[in-house]
Amino acid sequence: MSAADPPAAPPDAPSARWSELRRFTAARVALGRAGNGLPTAAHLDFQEAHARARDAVQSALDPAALEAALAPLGLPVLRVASQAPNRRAYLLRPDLGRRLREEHRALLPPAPGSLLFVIADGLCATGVQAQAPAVIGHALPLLRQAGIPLAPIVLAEQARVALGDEIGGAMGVRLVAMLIGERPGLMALDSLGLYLTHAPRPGRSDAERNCISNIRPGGLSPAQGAGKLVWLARAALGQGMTGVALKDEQPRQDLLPP
Amino acid sequence: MSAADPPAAPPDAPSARWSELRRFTAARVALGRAGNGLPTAAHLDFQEAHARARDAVQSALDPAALEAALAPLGLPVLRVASQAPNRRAYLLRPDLGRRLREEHRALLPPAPGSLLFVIADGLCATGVQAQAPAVIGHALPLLRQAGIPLAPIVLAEQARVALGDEIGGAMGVRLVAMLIGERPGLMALDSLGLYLTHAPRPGRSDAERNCISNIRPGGLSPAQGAGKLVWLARAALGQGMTGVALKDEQPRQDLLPP
Amino acid sequence: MGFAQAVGGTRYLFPDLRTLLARATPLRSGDVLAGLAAGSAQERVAAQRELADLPLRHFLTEAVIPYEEDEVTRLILDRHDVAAFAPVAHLTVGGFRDWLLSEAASPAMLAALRPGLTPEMVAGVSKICRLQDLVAIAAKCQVTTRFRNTLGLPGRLSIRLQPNDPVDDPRGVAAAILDGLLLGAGDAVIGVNPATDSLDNTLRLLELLDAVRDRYAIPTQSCVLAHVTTTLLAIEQGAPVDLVFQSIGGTEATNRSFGVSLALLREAREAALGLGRGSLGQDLMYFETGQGSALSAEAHHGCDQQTIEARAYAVAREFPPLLVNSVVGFIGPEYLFDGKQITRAGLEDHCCGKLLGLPMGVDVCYTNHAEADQDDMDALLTLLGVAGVTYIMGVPGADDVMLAYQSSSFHDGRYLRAALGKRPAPEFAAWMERMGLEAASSAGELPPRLAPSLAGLA
Amino acid sequence: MGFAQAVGGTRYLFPDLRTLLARATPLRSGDVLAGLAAGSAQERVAAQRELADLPLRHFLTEAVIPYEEDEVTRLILDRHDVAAFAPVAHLTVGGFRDWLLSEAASPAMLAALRPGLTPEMVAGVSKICRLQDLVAIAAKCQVTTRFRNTLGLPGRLSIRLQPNDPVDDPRGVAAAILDGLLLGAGDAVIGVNPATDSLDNTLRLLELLDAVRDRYAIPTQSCVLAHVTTTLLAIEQGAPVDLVFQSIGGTEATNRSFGVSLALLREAREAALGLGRGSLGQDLMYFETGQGSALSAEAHHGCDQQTIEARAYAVAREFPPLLVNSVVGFIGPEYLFDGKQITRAGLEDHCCGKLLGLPMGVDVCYTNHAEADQDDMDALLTLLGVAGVTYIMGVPGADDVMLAYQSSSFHDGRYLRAALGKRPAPEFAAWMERMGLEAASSAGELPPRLAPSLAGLA
Ligand code: B12
Ligand code: B12
Repeated sequence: MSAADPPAAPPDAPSARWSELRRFTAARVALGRAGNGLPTAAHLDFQEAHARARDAVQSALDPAALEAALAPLGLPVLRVASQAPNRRAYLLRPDLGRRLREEHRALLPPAPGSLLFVIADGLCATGVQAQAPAVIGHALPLLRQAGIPLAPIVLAEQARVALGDEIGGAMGVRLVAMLIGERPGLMALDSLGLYLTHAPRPGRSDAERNCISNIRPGGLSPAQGAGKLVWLARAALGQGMTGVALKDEQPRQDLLPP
Repeated sequence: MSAADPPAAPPDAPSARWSELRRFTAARVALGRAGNGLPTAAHLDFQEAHARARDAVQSALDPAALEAALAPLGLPVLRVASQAPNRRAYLLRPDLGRRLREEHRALLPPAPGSLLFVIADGLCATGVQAQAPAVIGHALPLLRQAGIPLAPIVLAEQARVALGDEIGGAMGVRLVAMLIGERPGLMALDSLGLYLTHAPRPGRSDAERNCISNIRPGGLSPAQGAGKLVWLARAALGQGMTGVALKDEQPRQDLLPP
Repeated sequence: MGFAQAVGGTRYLFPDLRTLLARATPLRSGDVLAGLAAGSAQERVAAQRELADLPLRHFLTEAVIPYEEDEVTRLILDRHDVAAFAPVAHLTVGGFRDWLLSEAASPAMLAALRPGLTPEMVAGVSKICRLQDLVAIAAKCQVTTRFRNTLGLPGRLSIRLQPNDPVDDPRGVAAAILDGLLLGAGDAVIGVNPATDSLDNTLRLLELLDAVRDRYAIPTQSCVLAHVTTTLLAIEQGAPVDLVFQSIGGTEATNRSFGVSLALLREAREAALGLGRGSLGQDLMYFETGQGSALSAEAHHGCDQQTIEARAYAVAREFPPLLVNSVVGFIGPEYLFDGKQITRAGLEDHCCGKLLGLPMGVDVCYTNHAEADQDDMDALLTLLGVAGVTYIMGVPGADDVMLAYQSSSFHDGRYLRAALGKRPAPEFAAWMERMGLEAASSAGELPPRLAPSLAGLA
Repeated sequence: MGFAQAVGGTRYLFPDLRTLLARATPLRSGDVLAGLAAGSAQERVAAQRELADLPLRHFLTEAVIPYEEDEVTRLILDRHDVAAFAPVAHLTVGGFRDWLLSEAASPAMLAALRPGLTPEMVAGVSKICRLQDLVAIAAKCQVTTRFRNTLGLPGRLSIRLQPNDPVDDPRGVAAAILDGLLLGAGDAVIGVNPATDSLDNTLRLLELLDAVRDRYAIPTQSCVLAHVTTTLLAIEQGAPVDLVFQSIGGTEATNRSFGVSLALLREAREAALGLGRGSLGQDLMYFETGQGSALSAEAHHGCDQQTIEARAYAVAREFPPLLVNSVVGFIGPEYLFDGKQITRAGLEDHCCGKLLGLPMGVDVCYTNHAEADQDDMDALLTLLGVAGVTYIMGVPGADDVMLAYQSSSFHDGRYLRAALGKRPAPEFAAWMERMGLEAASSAGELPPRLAPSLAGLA
């Protein structure tokens, strides 16, 4: 059938309610319309969500709580920060968010050949706090099973993705997995991103990492994220690289929501 | 001739050059056009003027220099300030610019029945600095001649027009003449406004004052401003009021540029 | 009674309607200055939600300024037309917004509704509108007025030619007028702000404007924007007064601080009507308004500045005006801090004025102490054009050398007309054609029929 | 050699062309972050004056990034067409601005000029343009492209339907597609950003989109915005790839950080051309760009972000694209701080892209860490509409639940079309008519021919 043909649908079938679409997605579908505009209720919902998301950008890690949550995993936990002195500087100076505070370098022990987890606030700390321990919790047994040695976990504040390069480089690890707060959306104030980089060192480009995104309720579960991570980590160690050339070829069914 | 008739002008007369218009005004006439837009040269002139005018808003009075300039006039000079602590507060809190700093009230001597000059920075101090002494200098002999008693001159910083009400009220004067920096324009960074208020006291409205505006090079000369002021002051004392009901009926020829 | 609404786990209280309206207003410096703004984005949303649920009828029972204290409140309530209100009487503010955006709200419906709307209703609904809503709703409102030409027709955009001079030098004024005419400005009015408020000076300017208009046979009207009391004196003296100008505000006390009252405005209008100078119509009042003037005069009664501004439109529509103009960025950053606030306020004012039936222009402008620049003005200008603004200002090179602020230029008028395919008022467009202005300006010439000598320039 | 210009009594020095361009750029956070912005408004004006006096020819002799170091520079200079450049070869940058605004610069002249212009020339001239100039110039540039429909015709406004889902759930994607179609979006492309970059996932999404398009017989094209290397693999596997998407930047090193090169893009384009899927034309590349990405990758070579952005358009036009899109507010406040900076950048990008001959869309958007809101978007949206933007994004309720940012909504598309009297691409408009979408959406229904079951929703 060519695109110019009339639709194959039964033209005399009953119309479906627009609102039915809401069953299939959390996106803002079937809002109706007031003329061409958004109906008042939907408009005000949006305004409220925006007010909240703006606040979420200001959220901070609670390192003590994180340490407590990580304790059962049995890995040492270290705490560092980037050179961004505060939230405003963090937002406007990503360069500072990518550099380790001088005095924190000495805190980092060598861990050659291992896989390093860095847990970082990124653009919104709420999701990190909730999901990072769960992701690591699911990943650890699988990684240990695969014989991949593990570095101490590093908690990093006011951090950008590339801060993992400096931390991982300093520790001499083979892989760094950066668990970082993605920017908050109107719908999700708690989304975690995971960036995996082979042989990290300052200067790595984003083409040399892989990404697992949207780990959150309504997105990937921590278990799914951990599964993907382990798959990628094994492939990365096998091929000696991460990045565009390393394709995620994990079987697709894992991606589908349960 | 009705408006629908064709213009009376000789339709076969030669066209005048657009640029001729520049002879008659300092306004930005005869700029030409690039399509519908401003030609580049005129556009950049405008941008430069705007950059300068923005700086002018930050200009401050030089009270010492003013005192020196006023010394020959033989009147005592006092210095006060409004409650606006700095320029930004001044711009955003006109209420503070209208209130005298508590501790400065005591500096003000009673001067019942007299005419008080207040010299204030207003929105741009450059013109005040240059023109206020000249205006007062021209006005004094005429005021003395008219037998109008004079209060000490008050210099006021971070001041709005209505600050004169509180100052004048505290001193018990009959008339306050506020010489204040008008907001800077692209063309004139040095324009002085003069606001005359009878029986000043907090709460006077702008309907109860008279205004002489645009005292500056290219506007009214200090002598012309002073002439108008004295005319209005005499009329105000005669009728016992200032404001919308007191019309400036000084003969018109004074207004024409020489 | 009061209002309450919970958002994000906090319950926000609003003791009365005027507080609710103030808290629901998008952020602007003047409301912060007055201590009336919402304390956070969440409080603002709470107020907007509560406002959206408020029945429109409520505005007829709770006045934001007491009836007894304020003649503007009395005007608003006494003039309210219950029959005209009927089609929306069952709606909440939120439902009213939906209705305004809907196809049901046709230009004809909107016109019929006007006497049923109060300023506070339209201010309320504007507070829960996005910019695009303010544009879309305003674009459906058609308001046509007439004096010597026809203003406000669909597809038209008019321009006030504002030829101010720092000393009211007739030659300076005339030169600016010619500049503007050449570039297509002047169909709304040729209107000078006199630097001096003297009667003599006003008379001289009135004569100049009338002579220029007459000699070039321009189908337009002129105005000297003196205080209304001065204009009244000029009328008494037989001066050629087309339009009566006055700045007005939305409370009795604001108007008092401007030296005016409803009675004075009525008197002035009647005096001017007596001159019978309009050829196509007798809409001859010209009002200027602008958010902030009430607060500046401490005459705002605890109301936010946009609500008060809308109330000024009730004053304006009482005296069928030819032109109304919100001078939105004119006063300064204490009321509208930056380009963003000026833009929002300009579109609110335009939309509210149009809903109430006024021939709204907007002075797209800023002062040098505000955080704004030409880019901000281009944005507001374009938005207003799409919203169908009746007219804008035209100032040589955007720089008013007497009032010390930047407004739209003659060039801006050309840009906007070209970008949106709008034309001047029909009578004026035909005159421009006859005069051959387009070819002349591109050749750098004033055409023979626009000879400067006729305006006293030689 | 260097440049110098005095303003306000100070003499400002600019060591080279790239510094001059950077200092002449209107203020934005990214250039401040890079240490390249002018230190004051006066320095900016000085740079603009100096830039305005610079002959356009100079851009052919001084590269902002050395020819030897950068394949994008080589592309720009090697492809420069001296004959096409001739009509403006004698002009300075300032004179070029005047010419662009003039009647002489007709749509046909502008089209013929494209191969003679370099990105740096258009970036330079845009820096001395006001918003209204950027609107007026862009509105004169006509760029038409074709795959399964015709995009960019005068009076048309197209919309990319962006039905993203946080887990690429086919049902979520399909529901968003139906929502968008019902509201008139999708004529530019139905394009999903995959949450996961796996080949399997990409194949599944490609099949879904193709099936939906086919079953509803929509005269449009689809795209999965995976990395180009993934798309290449998909083509190899025989997947129904209409368009090849890739993010690109204006320097070789930026592209390297994105994992691409000119050779790779060429290879991908040829692979897709081989599929021969376009019915009306074979414009099948889809590029996204956006100020800031080069600096973010430390690949900006001391150039300001807008100049680099314009250079990305040289990359884009090398591979005749169906669509190019500046994701202007997408990255964050470190590059464009607030609504004002986003607005300016969006209009610059649109104008520069159009001058270089690209079918420019703009992602009218912001993130929650930027100082912007829906009002800012409404303003930019409207300005772009007046400027004749080829297409905008359409996201359910303006909220992208996967990319976590706010873009234009399907409703915004309707607003803009209605406000400016624009229509969708002709083939798509006819399809909408046939499907009876207008009546259905106002009744709250999906018409029978848009049955959800056909998209796998039941
Ligand atoms: C800003 C302004 C306004 C604002 C004032 C609000 C505010 N908060 O600022 C608004 C728009 C409300 C306004 C209104 C009017 N204005 Co006015 N305004 C100005 C302007 C552009 C700048 C003033 C300035 O820089 N002041 C300096 C700062 C530091 O003072 P401020 O304390 O911050 O502001 C106070 C004064 O500006 C005062 N004020 C403003 N206008 C007027 C007018 C008169 C007659 C008086 C006595 C006081 C006054 O009100 C402010 C608040 O108290 C001047 C032009 C100029 N180049 O100066 C015209 C100007 C002063 N205004 C003028 C006029 C005529 C009026 C109106 C009478 C117009 C009318 N027909 O209704 C009205 C009513 C004024 C009144 N009685 O209240 C004339 C005065 C002519 C004259 N020589 O008498 C001027 C010179 C402009 C003009 N030529 O048209 N104005
Ligand atoms: C912002 C962003 C970008 C920006 C990054 C620039 C910047 N300075 O921020 C731009 C527009 C340039 C971009 C480009 C691309 N992106 Co992107 N991006 C995002 C986004 C929306 C937010 C990221 C975030 O919040 N990071 C957290 C903060 C704290 O980190 P940061 O250090 O400030 O930012 C760094 C990372 O964001 C990283 N980054 C951004 N995108 C990508 C993509 C990949 C594959 C990698 C490894 C890194 C990476 O670059 C930034 C600078 O170092 C995410 C979606 C999401 N919900 O997270 C998609 C996302 C990460 N990007 C994605 C993709 C596919 C791309 C592209 C490959 C698209 C393409 N076909 O070219 C390109 C190229 C990326 C590269 N190799 O550099 C996918 C990744 C899918 C996956 N699972 O692999 C995501 C999940 C969105 C999507 N589904 O389409 N992106």
